[in-house]
Amino acid sequence: MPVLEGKELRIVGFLCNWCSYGGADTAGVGRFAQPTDLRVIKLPCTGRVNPLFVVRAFLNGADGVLVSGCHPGDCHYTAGNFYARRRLEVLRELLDVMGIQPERFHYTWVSASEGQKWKQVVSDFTARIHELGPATSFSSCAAVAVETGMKTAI
Amino acid sequence: MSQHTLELRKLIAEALPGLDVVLAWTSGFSPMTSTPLFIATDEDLDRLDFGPMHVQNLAAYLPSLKGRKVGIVTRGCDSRTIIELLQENLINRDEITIFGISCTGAINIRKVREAVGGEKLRSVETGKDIVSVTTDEGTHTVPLHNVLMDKCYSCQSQTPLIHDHMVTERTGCHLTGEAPESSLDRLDAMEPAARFAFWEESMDRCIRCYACRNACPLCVCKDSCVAQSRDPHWLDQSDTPREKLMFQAIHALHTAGRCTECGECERACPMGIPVLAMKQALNRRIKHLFDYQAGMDEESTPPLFMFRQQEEHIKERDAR
Amino acid sequence: MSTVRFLKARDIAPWLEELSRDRTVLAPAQHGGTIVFCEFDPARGVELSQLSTTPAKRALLPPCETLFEYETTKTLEPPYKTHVELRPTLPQGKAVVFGARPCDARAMQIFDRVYNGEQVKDPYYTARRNNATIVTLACSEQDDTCFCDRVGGSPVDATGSDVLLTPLKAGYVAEALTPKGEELLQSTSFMKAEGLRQEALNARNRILEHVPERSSFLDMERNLLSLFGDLGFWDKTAEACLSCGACTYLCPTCYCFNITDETRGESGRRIRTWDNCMSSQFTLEGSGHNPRPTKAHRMRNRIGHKFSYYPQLHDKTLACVGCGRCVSNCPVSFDIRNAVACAIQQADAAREHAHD
Amino acid sequence: MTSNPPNVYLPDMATIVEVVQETPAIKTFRVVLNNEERMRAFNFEPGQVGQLSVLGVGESTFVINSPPTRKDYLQFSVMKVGELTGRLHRLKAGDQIGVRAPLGNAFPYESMKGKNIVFIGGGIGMAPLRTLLLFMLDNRADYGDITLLYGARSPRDMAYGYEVEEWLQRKDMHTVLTVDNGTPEWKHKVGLIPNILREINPSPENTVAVTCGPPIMIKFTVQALQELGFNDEQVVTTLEKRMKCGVGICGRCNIGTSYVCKDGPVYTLAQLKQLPAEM
Repeated sequence: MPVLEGKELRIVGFLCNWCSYGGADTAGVGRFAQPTDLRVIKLPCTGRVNPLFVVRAFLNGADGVLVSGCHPGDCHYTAGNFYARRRLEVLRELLDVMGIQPERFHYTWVSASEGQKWKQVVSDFTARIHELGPATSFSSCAAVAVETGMKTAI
Repeated sequence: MSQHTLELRKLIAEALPGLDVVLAWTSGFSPMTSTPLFIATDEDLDRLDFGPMHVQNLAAYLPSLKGRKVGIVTRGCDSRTIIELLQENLINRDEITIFGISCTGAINIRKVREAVGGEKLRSVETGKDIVSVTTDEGTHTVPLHNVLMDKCYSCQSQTPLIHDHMVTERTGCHLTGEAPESSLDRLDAMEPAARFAFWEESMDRCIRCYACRNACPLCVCKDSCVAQSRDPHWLDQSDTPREKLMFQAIHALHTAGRCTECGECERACPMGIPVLAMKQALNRRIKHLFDYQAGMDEESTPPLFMFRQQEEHIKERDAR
Repeated sequence: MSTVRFLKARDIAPWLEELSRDRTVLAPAQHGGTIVFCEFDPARGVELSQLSTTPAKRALLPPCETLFEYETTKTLEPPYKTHVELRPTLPQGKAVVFGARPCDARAMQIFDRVYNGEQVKDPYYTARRNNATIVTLACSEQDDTCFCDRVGGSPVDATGSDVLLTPLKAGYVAEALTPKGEELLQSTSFMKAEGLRQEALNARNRILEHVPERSSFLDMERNLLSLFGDLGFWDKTAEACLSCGACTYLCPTCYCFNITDETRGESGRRIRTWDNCMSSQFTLEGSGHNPRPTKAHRMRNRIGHKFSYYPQLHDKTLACVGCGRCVSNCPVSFDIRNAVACAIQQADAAREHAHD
Repeated sequence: MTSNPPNVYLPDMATIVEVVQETPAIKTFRVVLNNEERMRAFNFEPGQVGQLSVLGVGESTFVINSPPTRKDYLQFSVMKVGELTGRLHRLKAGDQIGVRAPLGNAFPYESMKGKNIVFIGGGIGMAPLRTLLLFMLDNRADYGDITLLYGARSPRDMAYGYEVEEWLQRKDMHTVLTVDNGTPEWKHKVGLIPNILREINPSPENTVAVTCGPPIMIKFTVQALQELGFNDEQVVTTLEKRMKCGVGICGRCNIGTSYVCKDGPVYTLAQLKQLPAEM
């Protein structure tokens, strides 16, 4: 798939070191073409994903956030993804009430051998974010205007 | 003074010699306000008062008084906070003496002000089902049901779920019928972009006083809160809606599955920002996903401190 | 003789719009059930019916202000050298503060002694101060939390103002008190009204007649000192305090700030932001040592600063203007008036005891 | 437009010319202002402090511990305790640093002339004393007997080792070293500073004691000095407080009416006793 020339959106991916990062690697080694909007951050485990990482990413201007880890039952640390699943489900509601469309956030499980699945997840999620378009961002507020100094005298 | 209050004073007077301090309420600078009362002597006790205007959740002081023998006057909602604190081992049950009272609803003075169109309040008298409000412009009668604290509409019990002493129970409650529209209802009715804009505008007036945090009985790391930490640097000190909204997200997620919706965060906010709505939304989800409400059972584990291999209510989704 | 003009209530918004063309205009406006001092927005209008929730101080001390921007550049080849460029960002442009109350305006003079003193001049503050014109609205009455009269002010005090507005039927008598004030009153939004000078004075006197006789907090700065060794007193005073910053951030005279660096990549800015002496982090040192470790210490410093330290350093002027915002907005209804009255009483008792 | 006052918040950029690892936790930085004119004109008195900036991290206060009589560079010693000091410790010669100095008051070195001086320094508290000590040694004839009692937790925590050796050799001063925990190689005293001070038993006659160290050490040292007959005017100390603006505005370093950044950091015990107990 070609790069979306100049039209990339900002998608942040939090990937666990043991499964999904490996899966992404497998997809790369297999030369599966994927969209390039995703910026990957490697973490030891989805259990390390503080849901606030996701919130921070959105507030800093991400258009989509993807979390991917080992399949339930396959966690390298036994239970990290079980905790993550609960937290990330709850997170969806917070995003929603904050006015960040929950569809912009997705979590999934991809193992190190699932290069093809990884390609599918990235392609589907990127397509979804492109359908949604850029996320709502902060406009310049009165406070900002005051803070940056009074208007230059004419 | 009500019979109820007299009985409460008598109960406390009997127990006071064995306690370091008893937490209760008294009136603030006007009868429309209340302030926590720390009772150590009989003279302090003479100032105790209780009614629909006495609003603070006194359990917020308990963690900081750990190690002392503390008595606490407790309504149903406050008892949920105490239970949650016990669940998390933040306080010791044997150090606390609970004086239970049955509550008929607490008034949200901000709603009273709204109900009379923002006119300057002179006095507020509570009747059985109504509040009689005198303002600069005249006297208004407002149904009590419309001006209660948000938590009253999701009240689980008028009387505390745990107690050591109990003032004779009262029946009857100011709750009659459906809850009026809440901030969360209003947010639910909005499009996501409007919701985002709502928060941006609200956060624009946030002064970052952290009253929401400091009034929260479950925010127990106040003095080393990430809000002011440089390492990790979760928040920029810039006074922008972005950073201030981020703090609210931090507060909501740090109390997810623990928050009993006592509403102190929102009540304490001097800028009238409906910060409780975020926590209510999370609680709604947690109730649905895990069939759990915080502060109901001393023995249960908060849902985000545990997991099940098969989650009955979690449905995995596709990326598309 | 200073200029006197009349401003019809309905001419306020057009006048502020006119001023907004070449100045920043700050005025109180409704904002989600509170009244906030913010940049004038015709859509929001102006709210003058009650004392604003936030004070006017942000005109001179914004909640967040950039001191300078910095940028680090590194040479890519040996000898590797770093170069740091600093760009100060002094505020420019004129501002008008409309609808400050006498307490707000008086508070600005309290800042002046610190930020524009003989020894130190804060360049950011002085730039804003020199370019700001303060239009103050005299209060028609005191709220139950007001106590300006007990700290040296009054509901109609003109201290620190450039223009004083006195409410009369359907509008305001505007009196210029300084050359900056004179300049503003040249606008065609005002009507000529030299004859209303006396009427405005009468109106203000009627307001003053309603100010109750009550004990003053003036001249207590030395008496209070005797209480500063009694931490037990402060413990009791502060027991319900949540250590939040509602009181300090809403206080028109609280001026403490923090300085932090906020960086993105190789560049960033050094900012100063309002800070709160009631927070334990305020004085916490890198080593973990904290000179004001409990809320009792911090309450002592807060009350001490306003009613003893500042007046000792600055001609007995209290660093409290009695606006009552800290009282009406405190989540636990802490009443600084009671606390100070108790402190004075206790200090007097201690002194008498010492004399016995 | 009126002319702007000088910007008290804007640091001078400076280059670190040398870094000395004093102890495992203390490094000394020798810095030169980039603006040659400003460096030449730089004047200060012993005891004054400066704010060091690492841009992006922040600022913190340190005493200028080189004496005004030696002006090739300005020297600051930094103990690693927090975020900023941690970052400072990672800097090397050639790196850039911001300096706002001099700030605060100085030791009363004029009124100390003709008097005997007892220096009592604990740990990093030796840094401000070093300034005054070197200044006095450079103006040796102006002062009476000079005694130095310098203590640290262990021998390896003793800063300025290269100078301490010289001080021990000097005939015109009396140097006593002590550590809390000795080692077999340690040839000096072992014991807490206040106790060693009692052993030395300096006469309060025409003497000023200058002390600096951690709060707990100061507390007991002051007690010992009082036992030895020193009055409150004869005890001088220099304080450390969390500071931001450095010019008496921002309001966090005050002890009652006194702003440590501007009215301090040097106080006599008599002055401190007039202020609330918020050390």
